[in-house]
Order: sequence, then structure tokens, then C-alpha cells
Amino acid sequence: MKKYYYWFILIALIIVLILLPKPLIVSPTVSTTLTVLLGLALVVVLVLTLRGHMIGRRTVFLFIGMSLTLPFFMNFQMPIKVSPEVQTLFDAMAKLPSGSKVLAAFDYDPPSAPELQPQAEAFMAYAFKHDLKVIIMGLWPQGPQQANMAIAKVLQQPGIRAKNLRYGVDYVNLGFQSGNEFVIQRMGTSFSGMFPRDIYNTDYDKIPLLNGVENFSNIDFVFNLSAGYPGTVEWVQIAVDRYGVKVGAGNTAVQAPSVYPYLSSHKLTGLAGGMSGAAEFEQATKEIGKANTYILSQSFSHMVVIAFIIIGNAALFVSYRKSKQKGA
Amino acid sequence: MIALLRIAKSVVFISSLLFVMSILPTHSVYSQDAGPSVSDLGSITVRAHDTDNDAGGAITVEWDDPGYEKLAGFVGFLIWRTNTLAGTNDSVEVTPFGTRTYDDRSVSDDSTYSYSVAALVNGERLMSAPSVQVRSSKQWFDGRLTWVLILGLIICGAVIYFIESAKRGTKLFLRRIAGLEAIDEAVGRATEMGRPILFVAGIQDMDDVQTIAGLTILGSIARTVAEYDTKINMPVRASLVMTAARETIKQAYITAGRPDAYNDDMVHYVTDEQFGFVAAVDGIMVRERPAACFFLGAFFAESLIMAETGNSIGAIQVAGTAMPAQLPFFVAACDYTLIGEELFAASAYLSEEPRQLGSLKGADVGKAIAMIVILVGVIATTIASAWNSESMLWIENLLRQMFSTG
Amino acid sequence: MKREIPLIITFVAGVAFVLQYFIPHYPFSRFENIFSDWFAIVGAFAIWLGALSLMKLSLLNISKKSHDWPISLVIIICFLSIVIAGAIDGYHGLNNVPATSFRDPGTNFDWLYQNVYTPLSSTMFAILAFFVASASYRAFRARNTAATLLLFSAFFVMIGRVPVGDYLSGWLPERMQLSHWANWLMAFPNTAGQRAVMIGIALGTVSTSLRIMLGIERSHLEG
Amino acid sequence: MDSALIGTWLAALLTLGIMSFIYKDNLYYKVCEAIFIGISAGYWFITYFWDSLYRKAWVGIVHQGDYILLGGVILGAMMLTRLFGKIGWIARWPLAFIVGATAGLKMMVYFTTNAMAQVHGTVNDMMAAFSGGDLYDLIGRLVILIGTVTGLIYFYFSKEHKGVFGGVAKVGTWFLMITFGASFGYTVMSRMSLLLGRIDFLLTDWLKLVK
Repeated sequence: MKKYYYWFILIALIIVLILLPKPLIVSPTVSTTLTVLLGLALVVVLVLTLRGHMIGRRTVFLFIGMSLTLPFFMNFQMPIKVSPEVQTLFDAMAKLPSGSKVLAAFDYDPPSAPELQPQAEAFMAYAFKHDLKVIIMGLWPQGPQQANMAIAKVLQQPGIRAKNLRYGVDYVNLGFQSGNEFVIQRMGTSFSGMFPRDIYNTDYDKIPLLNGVENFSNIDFVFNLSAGYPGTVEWVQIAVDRYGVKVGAGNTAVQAPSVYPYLSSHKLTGLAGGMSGAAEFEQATKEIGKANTYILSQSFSHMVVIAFIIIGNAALFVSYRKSKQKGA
Repeated sequence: MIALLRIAKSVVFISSLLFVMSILPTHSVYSQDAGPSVSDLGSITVRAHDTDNDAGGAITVEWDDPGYEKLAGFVGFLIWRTNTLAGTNDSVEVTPFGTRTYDDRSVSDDSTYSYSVAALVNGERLMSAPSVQVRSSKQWFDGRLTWVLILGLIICGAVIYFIESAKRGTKLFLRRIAGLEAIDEAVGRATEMGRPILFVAGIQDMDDVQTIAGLTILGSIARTVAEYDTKINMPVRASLVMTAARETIKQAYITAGRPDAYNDDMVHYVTDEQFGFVAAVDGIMVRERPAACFFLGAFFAESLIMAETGNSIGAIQVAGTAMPAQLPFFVAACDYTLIGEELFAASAYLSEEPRQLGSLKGADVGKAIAMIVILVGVIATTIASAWNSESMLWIENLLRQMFSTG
Repeated sequence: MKREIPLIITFVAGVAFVLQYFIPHYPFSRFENIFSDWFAIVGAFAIWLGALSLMKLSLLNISKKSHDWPISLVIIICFLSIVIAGAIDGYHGLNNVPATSFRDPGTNFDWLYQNVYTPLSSTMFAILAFFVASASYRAFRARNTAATLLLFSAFFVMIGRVPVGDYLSGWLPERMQLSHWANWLMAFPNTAGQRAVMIGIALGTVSTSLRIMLGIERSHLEG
Repeated sequence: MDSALIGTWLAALLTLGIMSFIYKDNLYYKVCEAIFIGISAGYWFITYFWDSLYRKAWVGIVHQGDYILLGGVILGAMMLTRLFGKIGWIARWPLAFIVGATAGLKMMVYFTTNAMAQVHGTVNDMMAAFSGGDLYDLIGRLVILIGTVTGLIYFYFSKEHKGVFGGVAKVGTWFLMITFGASFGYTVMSRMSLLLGRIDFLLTDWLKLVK
């Protein structure tokens, strides 16, 4: 009979969660208390371990789960310092006069969304608020869909909805095109040659926003969201090196180190790398969104992992001590 | 105390490396191009020839730019083609900035062509004189791969030489590999405890050499399994691997003289989906509680999920893979890990067949060559750059040419 | 003969595919494409064997009324439901526009894919985060010099890649900051280790392939 | 109740089921695992059927006249002889072909891209360090050189790891450990965001607890 308790608890928990007030956000004081409690719990684990009680995997799992989940409900801002890379990216965007045409290349897929989607949303919101005309395209098949999701989300903001933005006039989605870096190369001569129709099958010539957009020389800035190949490296090597257009990028944490050399040689105009880059980008554009929650979760979880490694080694030391004392 | 010493040793090792590099001066290796200076522009010269080392159907066009590209209003170079047999003209492609060569892959080997290149400036076409007539053709040998062929022949020759000499009875010395005794130990323990063995040959299909290497190790394990009547459970992710693994285990049972004890269901297909397969393997581990788990083959992100689950049930675990990114996880969560090449060597060791061992000796020749080339190359480069030695520069360039792969 | 023919086939196929690497001339130039086409087709036949094996084991469980027989029933029902959905949706109008496929958004097959297959697969992938944590807790211990090096290099890379690392070392000159150390470790010692492993793997592959082609390694062809 | 809402609930319940495994194996996980196996095996079965058998083989041979694909069909049919006990041994032929072709193909690919390109890279790195880089670069490349050579010595099977040779091999294992540690540390961080994505799905899309 006892094993059915788990089921009752689980179902009751789900019902409670559904009945809770929404959105569920706790005050900064409670948030700080929760953080301190989490820290104290780790100290307890450390003391237990030092006394020789090794903790089980489930406790580790619990800590990871808590550290990732709790920040979602917390109402506090990590003090985030905007790094020079992100500042450069933001400055380049801030310099664009309203009506500038920005090409947004979405080169990622859903698994990278936690890191890149917040950047996409912040970018779209910023662009729409400052009347930048956005031309979307993707070298990854699922990129343009991710773009549409970001647009749908930012269009719900009251300030942006009031602007009555029109598809085809204020923004356009050209869709995905296969061919990797060759797509960028061909776009250097002709956009319409590479994208004869947009994602909704409208002819390139019939879209007002694209009137007079022949190649990169009609584009004021390229913003590239990239999770690998093809991505930022290809954009820099072709669009920047050959056609001299300015490219700024948002990258996943895994991908970012490989584009740092371009940043130091000033070929790349700014970079938001990984979750922390996304959070900084949100700070810079003042479009606070998911990344500021995510970065809290991620930092918490990283700290927990590091804490566990330290605890594990502390335990090792103690056991060495003990065995030495026994030996002596 | 010992632990402190170890940590100190590692700290010194890493931090001395890091410290030296951190106090060194910085300077950027990137430089800017000089600005354009164009005065009078001549005409474009065009050369066309059959594309080298290919399967036909392609002609390479090369041209030089007297300076059009630096003019404001320059759009690109237009490649213009004349089919001299059919007498037709067409434009092939407008090339992007900085291009001086173009492979036209839309020609037929049965016709001849002549090419012109036009600079497109402010809507004008500044056309060059046509090139000579050319015809594309197929080649029987890819000239860029000459050194690959020579080096490949040396290493394959070494492998075959040692196989042959082992066959004639020459004693070959090979050092032992730590993970291998563990394989026997693991099988032995499972037999003693009367619990099954779990074997996973990676998640790739038969078109990966690692899968085949995993199956050859399975062959050795299965012989022991058949002798001692241990239970073996082998879930697979690809149906072809299932067929091959069944053949392998069946043969082991026949060799052990117990063909009737063999059952096809020892090897069973689960699903082609990577994580569906993982979910199933995890389920098998926690329910059947195998005493020993073998993960030998090509693995991806699932490596740690499986190895950690195996660890949690207290199974003795032996892993081996040639996926560099997954090795750390196996090293962290398994009792023994065959690192990279050891996976390929393991089956030869386990078979104890002289011919198999000979092949390892051949691969060692390859490693020796690699080390010698690296050292010679580095020494030659050092001397060449320090004393401007001509002969060393020659060696340097030769090595560079030998090992460039096209 | 039963034994020799497969060995001859292996040898001839192996040699042919080594040769195609060097010969751009037709028909060698097409070998790689032909192999991948054939391989896909053989795989499509072989998956019948796999599916039958899965169905057989599940049915066996049900007929024996073994402990978990309803679970086996779930497998069979799910398998059949998506197969039937995919078979009905299928491909339509192959040569005319618009051609529809069973994978298009809005089909039953796609609904199953989006709401069942995808969440299951990404969650299974995501629980890796838990295992990564417990593995680091257990494995990153300074047990011996090798383990200590593993610990330190992992630690540097980890802490160098979160903002905390830069807060901790922000007062140092740029070259000595943690993020810089992390990048250095990735760029140099890490590359060295990777290279040694990769060269070893390559030579291991060559010797294994030769053993296979020469018929010394043939356990998968007997039985 | 529209199908999207049902879909979200289904996805959420399946997500929780898989997650319950980390606590311990239980009936809920077993059911989710069975659903996963059934659905994904069926998914690949039907995908193979339409893409490889229908689109590639049937359309290729019957509609486009690419008769070379018949070879694949014949090999595939041989594979199925496994179902008929007596002539089952014919199934070894396609297996022999695939294994042989793989051996030939992969041998050359690995030899050039792994062995030759990496040796080339190591030598080239030193050249680059001398010709253009600064001292920082040079030290780094030197570390690559030492690490690569000592690492290769670890993989050298023909000599016992004793004396100087053993010492050098030991340095090789140290480099391997640094490599493994670095990759591990690098991955720990990127894996967290995968789980973050699932938790976000549960809290935002399903429970709508946060925006």
C-alpha cells in the first residue's frame, strides 16, 4: 500500500501547482532568504561529509534541481556588468538611425534556444521600438521558425503592439536556404537570386521592405545568432571580409571561443556569448527577459556543482587524515 | 600529506605553464590591408584549362584583375562561355569580390568551350578576349594524393609485414593494456554472482569501424560467456548490428561446443532513436542488475547517462571508444576505459592470435613515423628560422607538402 | 564455400573502396554515393528484422504473462499507432506540386512527433545535467596525480566560463584572469591531448581495417 | 480542450515521467520508457520505409530508371533470408559487403583527416609560431608539441613503460588527463542549459507559473 503514497503526493503537488496564483514571484527578501538557505544546506552537506557521512546521488540531484528551479520564482537581479563585447554590439545597434535595414540571420535550432532565444527576443524588441527594419533569414532549417516565435512574443508587448507593425513593411522573413556559406557568398551579388520568395511564398519584388535591397551594400547591420556551422565564422569570413558589411553576433557558450579571434581583430562588431552574454545583452538593450532568469539558474547550478567538487575533495582529505592517524 | 603533495605537484605543473604565458607581452597578429591605388586599367587576361584531378565535367577559368575591383560601382566578374561545337553562348556566373578563379562544373566532356570574363562596372560590361578552346576530361589518378598513397603503402606494408612474420612464428613483444585484464575479471565476476552481462556496441551502425571493433571484442567475451554459461544481454540501436552481433555470439557458442544454448534473443533491437535507446538500456540496467557492463564502440552524449546508471547499480564497467569528446565521461564513471586506439587494439590482444598482434606492431610503425616527422619538422623549422638555413627550409617545405592532404 | 564467399566479398569491397579514394575517374567517382544509397536501402530492409525482434520479445512477454506484460502491450500499441499514422499520411503527389509528406505540420504523425517523441527525447537528454553533477562530485577527486590534473583542468575551465570567475580574478592583469587561463587550457594542452588521441585512433583504424579486409578479423561473419 | 492543450499536457506528463527515473526506477518511468521505445521505433520504421524504400529505391528504380539501386535492393533482400532458417547464411553476404566497404572507406578517411592532417597541423603550428606569433604563441605551440609526442608514446605498444620511456609515457597520460578534464569542464556548463530548457517548459508552457 505504501508505494501508492508517492502517486498521491505527486498528483496533489501538481494540483497545488495548478491552483497557485500566477505568475508566482516571491519578494526580494524571500528570494535572498531562499538563496541563503540553499547556501546553508550546502554547508550542512559539507559538515556531514567531513564527519564521514557521504551523501547520496539523490541529494546531489535535488540540489541541482532546486538550484535550477528556484531562480524562476525569484525577484532579484544579479548585478550584471555589461562586458565590452556586448557593449560594442549594443553601441553599433544604438548608432543605427531609425529606418535602417538590419539583416537578422538565425542560424540555430531548438536545443540552443535557452541561450539564443532571449537574445533574439531582446533584439527584436529593441529593433521594433527603434524603428529598425528587420530582414530575417536562416542558414539552419529551423532558424526562421525560431525567429517567428520571437516576433510573436515581442508583438505582445503593449508598447510594440501600439505601433501596428506590418509584415512586409517593417519586417520580413525570407526563410531558410540550404547551401551554407555559399548562400552568403551569392547574397553578395543578389539577395533575390538566393531568396526568390519569402517564407510565405510571396515574390521578393512584391515585398515593399525589400524594394531597393539588392545586396549587402543596402544593409546597415547584420545580426547573427549562431550555434555552430554555418554561423558567425562564415558570416565574418564572407560578409565582412569580402563585402565589408558590419556583423555583430550572439553565440552559444560552446561556439563563442572560436569567434573571439575575430573580435580582437575588429572584424566582428560585438559578441554576446552564451547565457551570460544573453543576460548582458538584455541589460544593455533594457529588454529584460528570460536570460536574466536563466543566468541566475545557470550561475546557481554552476556554483552548486563547484561546491560539490570542493566538498568531495574535503572528504578525501579527511579520509587521508584518518587513515594516517590510524597508521601512526 | 600524500594528497597535498599531489595537488602541489599538479598546481606547479599547470601554473608554471600558465604563469610563463601570462607574463609574456601581447601583440596582435592581424594587420590591415593597404588602401587601393588605381590608375590606368588594362584588359583582363583569361586562361582556361581542364580542372585537375576530377571526374570530368569541369573546366577551371582563371583571370587577373588589372584593378577593376577597386573601382566604385564594381559589382563582380561575369563568366561568359561559348560552346564552340554547338556555337552557343551563355553567362555562367557572376563571381563575388576577391575571386580570380572559377570552376565551371556545368560542362560536358563531349564538347569544347572558350571563356571570356567581363568586369561589371556601373552597369557596363568590360569584356576580355576569349580564351583558347578547352575540353574537360576525367583523370585516372588524383595527383594531390601521391604522398597519401606513398605513406599509406608504407604503413599498410608494415602491418602486412608484421602479420606475415608473426605467422611464420617470430615472437613479437607487446606491452599489456590495463583495461584488458578487467574484461576477464568482469566476466568472471558476473559468472560467480550468477548475474547477466550487459554489452553495448555503441550507437552507430555497421558503417563505423568502432562498431566493428566493439563486435570483435564481443567475440572474445562471448567465448568465455559460452563456456561458463553466463547470461548476456545486448540491446542494439541498429538492425544491421543486431544481425552481425547474433552471428558473432552464435559462433562463440559453436566454438564452445554448446550451439543449443545459443538464443537469438540475447541480442535484441530496441529503437533507432538515440535517447529512446538510452532510456531502454537504463531500464534494463536497473531491472536486471547486470554484474558487468561493457560499452565498446562509438558513443555520443548518452555515454555518461549509461555509465552513471551502471555505476549506481554497482556494476563493474569497462568502456572503450574512439570518440574524443566522450572519453572524459567514461574515464570518470567507469572502472576501466580503453582510450582511443586501445579499443582497436583490444580485440587483437584478446584473440592472442599472432597475426592479429602483428597488425598492432604495424600501427606502431605509423606512430613512430608520426613522432619522427613531428620532431624533424620542428627541428628543421627552428634551425631554418634561426639561421636561415636553405637545406632546413627545403626539409620543412617537403614535410609540409607531404602531409598536406589536398 | 559458405565461409569463403563472404571473405572474398569483404576483400574485394575493401580494396575497391580504397582505390576509389585515389581515382576520380568514373565509375570509381560514384562509389561513395552508391555505397550510401545501398546502405540506406539495406538498412530499410534490416529494420524489418529489428522491428520483428522488438515485436517478438514484447509478444513473448504478453503471452507468458510475465511480470511486466502490460508494459510490453504499451510498446506494441505505440509502435503500431505511429506506423499507421505515418502510413496513412505517407507521400502524396510525388511529381506534382504541392507534394505532401507525412512529416508536414498538422499531420497526425507530426502531432505524435511534436508532443510525444520530442519531449521524451529532449528530457532524456536533459537528465544528463543531473548525471554530470553527480559524476563530477564523485570523479573530481585528487586521488592521484592524474586525477588531480583532471580535477584542476576541469575546475579552471568551469570557473573560467562563468561570470563568477571574472569577478574573482578581475583585479589581475588580463593575461592572468581565470577566463584567459581557461581559454589557454582549451587552446593548447587540450589540443595536444586531442591530437595524440586522434593520431592513435587513425592508425588503429588502419590496422583494424586491414585485419578486416584480409579476413583475419571475421567473428561477425561466422556462426 | 483543443489538441494543442492536450499536446502540452501529454508532453509535460511524459517529461515528468522520464525525470522520475533519477529518483528511482518506477512504474511511471516504465510506462514512459515503453511509450518512447514504441513511438520512436515506429517513427524510424516508417521513416525508413518512406524515405529509403519508397523515395530512394522504388521511385529511383521505377520512375527515374536508376538501375544501380537494384544492387541495394538485392543486398537488402539477402538480409531478409535470416527469417528463413535454412538459407539464413546468405545474410552474411550483404554484411560482408558493408563491413568490407566500410573498412576500405574509413581507413583512407581516418588516415588522411586524422593522422596526416594532425601531424601536418602540429608541424605547421610551429612554423606559424616562428613566422608570425609572439612568445605566448610559441610557448603554447611548444606545449602542443610536447603533449602530442608524449601522448603518442603512451599509445606505443611495442615497448614496456619502464625507465625514461615510462616516464615520458606518464607525462603523456598527464596531458590526456588535462584534455579530459578540460572537455569535461567545458561540457558540464553547456549541459545545464538543456535541463533549464525542460524546466522552463514545465513552469512556463505547462503550469504557466512564470511568464
